[in-house]
Amino acid sequence: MSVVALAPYEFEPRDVRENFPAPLIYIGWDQHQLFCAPICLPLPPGTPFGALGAAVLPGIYGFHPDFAKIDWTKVQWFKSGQPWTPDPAKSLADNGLQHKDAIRFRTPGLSGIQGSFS
Amino acid sequence: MDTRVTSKKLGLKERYAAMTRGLGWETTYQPMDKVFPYDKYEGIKIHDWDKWQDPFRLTMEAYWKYQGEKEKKLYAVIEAFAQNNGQLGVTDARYINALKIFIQGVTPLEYYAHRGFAHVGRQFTGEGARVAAQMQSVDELRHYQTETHAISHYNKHFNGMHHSNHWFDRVWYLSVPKSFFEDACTGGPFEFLTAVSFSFEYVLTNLLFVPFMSGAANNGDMSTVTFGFSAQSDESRHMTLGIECIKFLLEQDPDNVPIVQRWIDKWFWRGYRLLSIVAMMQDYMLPKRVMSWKEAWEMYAEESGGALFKDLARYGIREPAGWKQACEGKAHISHQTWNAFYNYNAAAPIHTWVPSDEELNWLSEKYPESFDQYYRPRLEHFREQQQAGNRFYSKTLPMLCNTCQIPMIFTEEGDASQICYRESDYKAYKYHFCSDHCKSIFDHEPEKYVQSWLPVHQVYQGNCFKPGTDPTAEGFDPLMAVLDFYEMNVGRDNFDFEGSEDQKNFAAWKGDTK
Amino acid sequence: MSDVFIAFQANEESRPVIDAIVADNPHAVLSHPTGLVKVNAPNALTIRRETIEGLIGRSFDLQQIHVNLVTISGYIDEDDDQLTLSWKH
Amino acid sequence: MNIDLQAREITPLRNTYDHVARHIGGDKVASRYQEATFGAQPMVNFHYRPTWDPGHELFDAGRSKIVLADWYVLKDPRQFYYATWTMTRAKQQDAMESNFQFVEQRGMLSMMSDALRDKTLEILMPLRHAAWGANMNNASICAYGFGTAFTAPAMFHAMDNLGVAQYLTRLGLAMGDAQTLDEGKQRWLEAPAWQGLRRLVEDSFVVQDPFELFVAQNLLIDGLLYPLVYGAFVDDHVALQGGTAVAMLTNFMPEWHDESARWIDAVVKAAATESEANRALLREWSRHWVDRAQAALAPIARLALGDQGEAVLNEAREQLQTRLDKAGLKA
Repeated sequence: MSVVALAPYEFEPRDVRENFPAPLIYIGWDQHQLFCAPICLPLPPGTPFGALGAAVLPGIYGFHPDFAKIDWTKVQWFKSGQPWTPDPAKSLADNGLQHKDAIRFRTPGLSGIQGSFS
Repeated sequence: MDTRVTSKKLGLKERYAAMTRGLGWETTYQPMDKVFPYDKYEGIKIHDWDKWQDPFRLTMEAYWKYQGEKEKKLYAVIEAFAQNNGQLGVTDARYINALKIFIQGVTPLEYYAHRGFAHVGRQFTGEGARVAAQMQSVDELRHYQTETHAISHYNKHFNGMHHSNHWFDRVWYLSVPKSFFEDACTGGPFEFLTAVSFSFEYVLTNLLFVPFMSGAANNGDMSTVTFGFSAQSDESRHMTLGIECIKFLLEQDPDNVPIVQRWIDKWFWRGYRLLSIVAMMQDYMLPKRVMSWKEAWEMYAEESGGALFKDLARYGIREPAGWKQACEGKAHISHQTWNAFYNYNAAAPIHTWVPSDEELNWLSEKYPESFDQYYRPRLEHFREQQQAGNRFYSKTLPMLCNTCQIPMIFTEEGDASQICYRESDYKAYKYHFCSDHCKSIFDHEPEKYVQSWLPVHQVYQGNCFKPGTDPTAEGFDPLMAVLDFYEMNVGRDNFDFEGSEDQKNFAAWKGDTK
Repeated sequence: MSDVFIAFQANEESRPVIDAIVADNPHAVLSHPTGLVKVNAPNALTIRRETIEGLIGRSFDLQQIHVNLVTISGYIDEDDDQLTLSWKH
Repeated sequence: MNIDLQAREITPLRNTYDHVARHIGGDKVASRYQEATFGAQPMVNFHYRPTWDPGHELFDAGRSKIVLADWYVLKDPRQFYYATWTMTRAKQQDAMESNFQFVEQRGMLSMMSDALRDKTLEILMPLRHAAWGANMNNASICAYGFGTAFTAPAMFHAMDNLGVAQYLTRLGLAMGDAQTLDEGKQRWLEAPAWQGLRRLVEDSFVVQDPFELFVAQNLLIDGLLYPLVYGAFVDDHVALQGGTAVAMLTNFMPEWHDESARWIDAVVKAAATESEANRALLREWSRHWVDRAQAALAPIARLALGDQGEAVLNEAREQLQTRLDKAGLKA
């Protein structure tokens, strides 16, 4: 479908890749809604995927008592809602991640504060 | 002289017709399409503007008279309130945060409505519709101004209100109401009317005003009660315009029905999302509670909305596409929204807190199906951590819905354990949404929503720092730079209520030294 | 059948209007949410000028109700003598 | 109850909103007009372009050729905000209501001669439509103008114009009936004497620049029309021939015109003061629209005042020129 307008109506999207220093990646931790929403981060495409769990996410999710219990080898990843198996040694780009991709992860056995999914 | 028989006094309807639609004419020196260029392109077909039913036939004489009376009463209360330091009469300084939400997020919408109705009040070809819209335009200006005046006294004594209009154009959560109303104002005149007069004023406005006003009444805030009820008396005129315009559009041509249905679907959902913040205010910010959001939703949306859509069925209009999801959400959205503000309170010029035990119990009682299972444990955990000196503030920006612009806090229908993610591909990029309905709004008009000024993305683009800021400088703190751009007083406008200046001042004024 | 409703600020000026509604609409149900008087009625409800005038002993312009009106639901039909709220179907 | 006065010594943290303070030279106690007006309009970070005007932002100073660093210099000397506006008008309406009662109870309108009555209706009834045109134009100025200081009074003015059209309607109904209004409309649409004015009004409907429209409608068209019609025709001509009642029933109009002229002149003056470019533009617009207005009103002046018409209109133009001079637009 298309917008109905009185005159030509086409604008450059405000969030094209070139407008950012690095591609945006969205990351969510399922069943841990103590963090109200997934997060948004500009991440250099060369960042190794494994650095997420090791370096990026601890500062973000470390507040949660479940975070320290995560076994990163058992984590289930989803990309655009589909199960997905990234290679931790490869970069974000080599794992196929592009500007504005959304990924989320599940941590089996961990279901939030008193099992509340928070 | 006696040849002039005094003519029969005209009735209200005829008199009003002479006072309004009798004034217009078909232009001939300039083509009508050039004089009224904007009310055709949306595809709405109008065959006979004379079928427009004027809602409440107020002439300017009567308008001035009754509105003047209302204003006299209202300003007497506002003045007395200020003279007597009425702010001391509120239940608790936490209550003031409801007013902060109001002046930051609602008052600017009155302003947009004012300008939007001036626009359609100029552009509709039908004179009756123009006059109704113009009257609403000037009413909405009234609301902007009376709210600004009534809250002015609070602004002198509490934080979080002093730069409300500046924040409205910049601060992350205020892009939700801002984008809502700009979406309506940038649509065509008929969409604007369907969005604002019908979907918002008629279907949802009771959910905005009644919770705020009864909340104010229960929490000792006479000033707000008075401006609220006074504004609401105009609102009933506006609601009448809303329902008359829908009826008019639907009766003019069957081809209008699917267009109007799509607008109702869109604007019901956008309005519902906008009201998340009211839901949160109602369940969390009122020290003395009136009714829960869920109860208000049942009373004002489910009951009267149900009656309305049953009635409109004869035109082939069904209830809005998101109706069922909205009704399901009544058990969740206030808790989910409060959590967003609790998380991001470092970047929001209001205060949040963990409710007291008594308040938590009230929420458990009002939300037996959701609160204990999903929401109470994390609030108690937050409290525990806070007491241990570890108050949680999220410092990483959230992912936003590209349509409603709310952080992606909402869960799947029927599964409150799972955040709802939806996405669309449009040209080279992905766009993300909090729900099926926000996605379908985008899919219908992608050219519009690729323009969304998403605050999170704008920060990352470097557009939310003051000129001269150097993000490469050593020790650069992006959050502080953004708060500087917002012109927030860090430590006074934001952070937890516990320990805030508002809390201390209020206690001192009340002579409460504990 | 659905309810229509109308609500006024609970104050002295609204009193005769409410009393007139109650007198003219035996099926109307009153409630008192904070600060308000709300009148619900199945399907339709009428406010009559004459009844109000009988109660206050002077003339009354129906448009005066605007000063204290808070909210309504239903379609409006209004002339100099009466104001009716109704659902048509 | 024991009131501890000590505890009630409360010092405010601030005097007004920051978006008001920056327009009044810092954090001072602000007037109601200032709080109601300054900084009210959203200014930046607009999300979507209007589908009805993709070439502009929703609020866009670029819709006018007038350039101002700060559109809030266009202050209203009357300091109208909604409450003062509506209470002022309510008071005027009270007076008008008394006038209507006075005139109607004494049957004053039926004491007028048929000729005078006919002449009065011939001139005043078509003007319902001119006032309605002014209403549309002021709604435009409010919708597409920039900055609340400029746009809010324009909406009040639009409603005032509607009030004028409705007072004229009420006058027509008091002097005649629904047909009286129809005859007036017929003249507006067809009578040769009125076509110049109708053309002028219709041409103003398609003016895109809100400031040009403001100058054309409020300063120049109405600046000539009101003195001619309500001053020369009603007050000096009709009233003196036994039509005092007509002057009473249109009393609002000249009073309102004088009051609102202060606002209009102040706005023009402030814009002209900002730059020579603005001043030149305003001069050009003034010249263009005043010539057209005078030409359009000439046949109506003749119709209303006969041979004196031309002289009276010239005099009105001279008075208007004095206003323009004071506003800094000396030719």
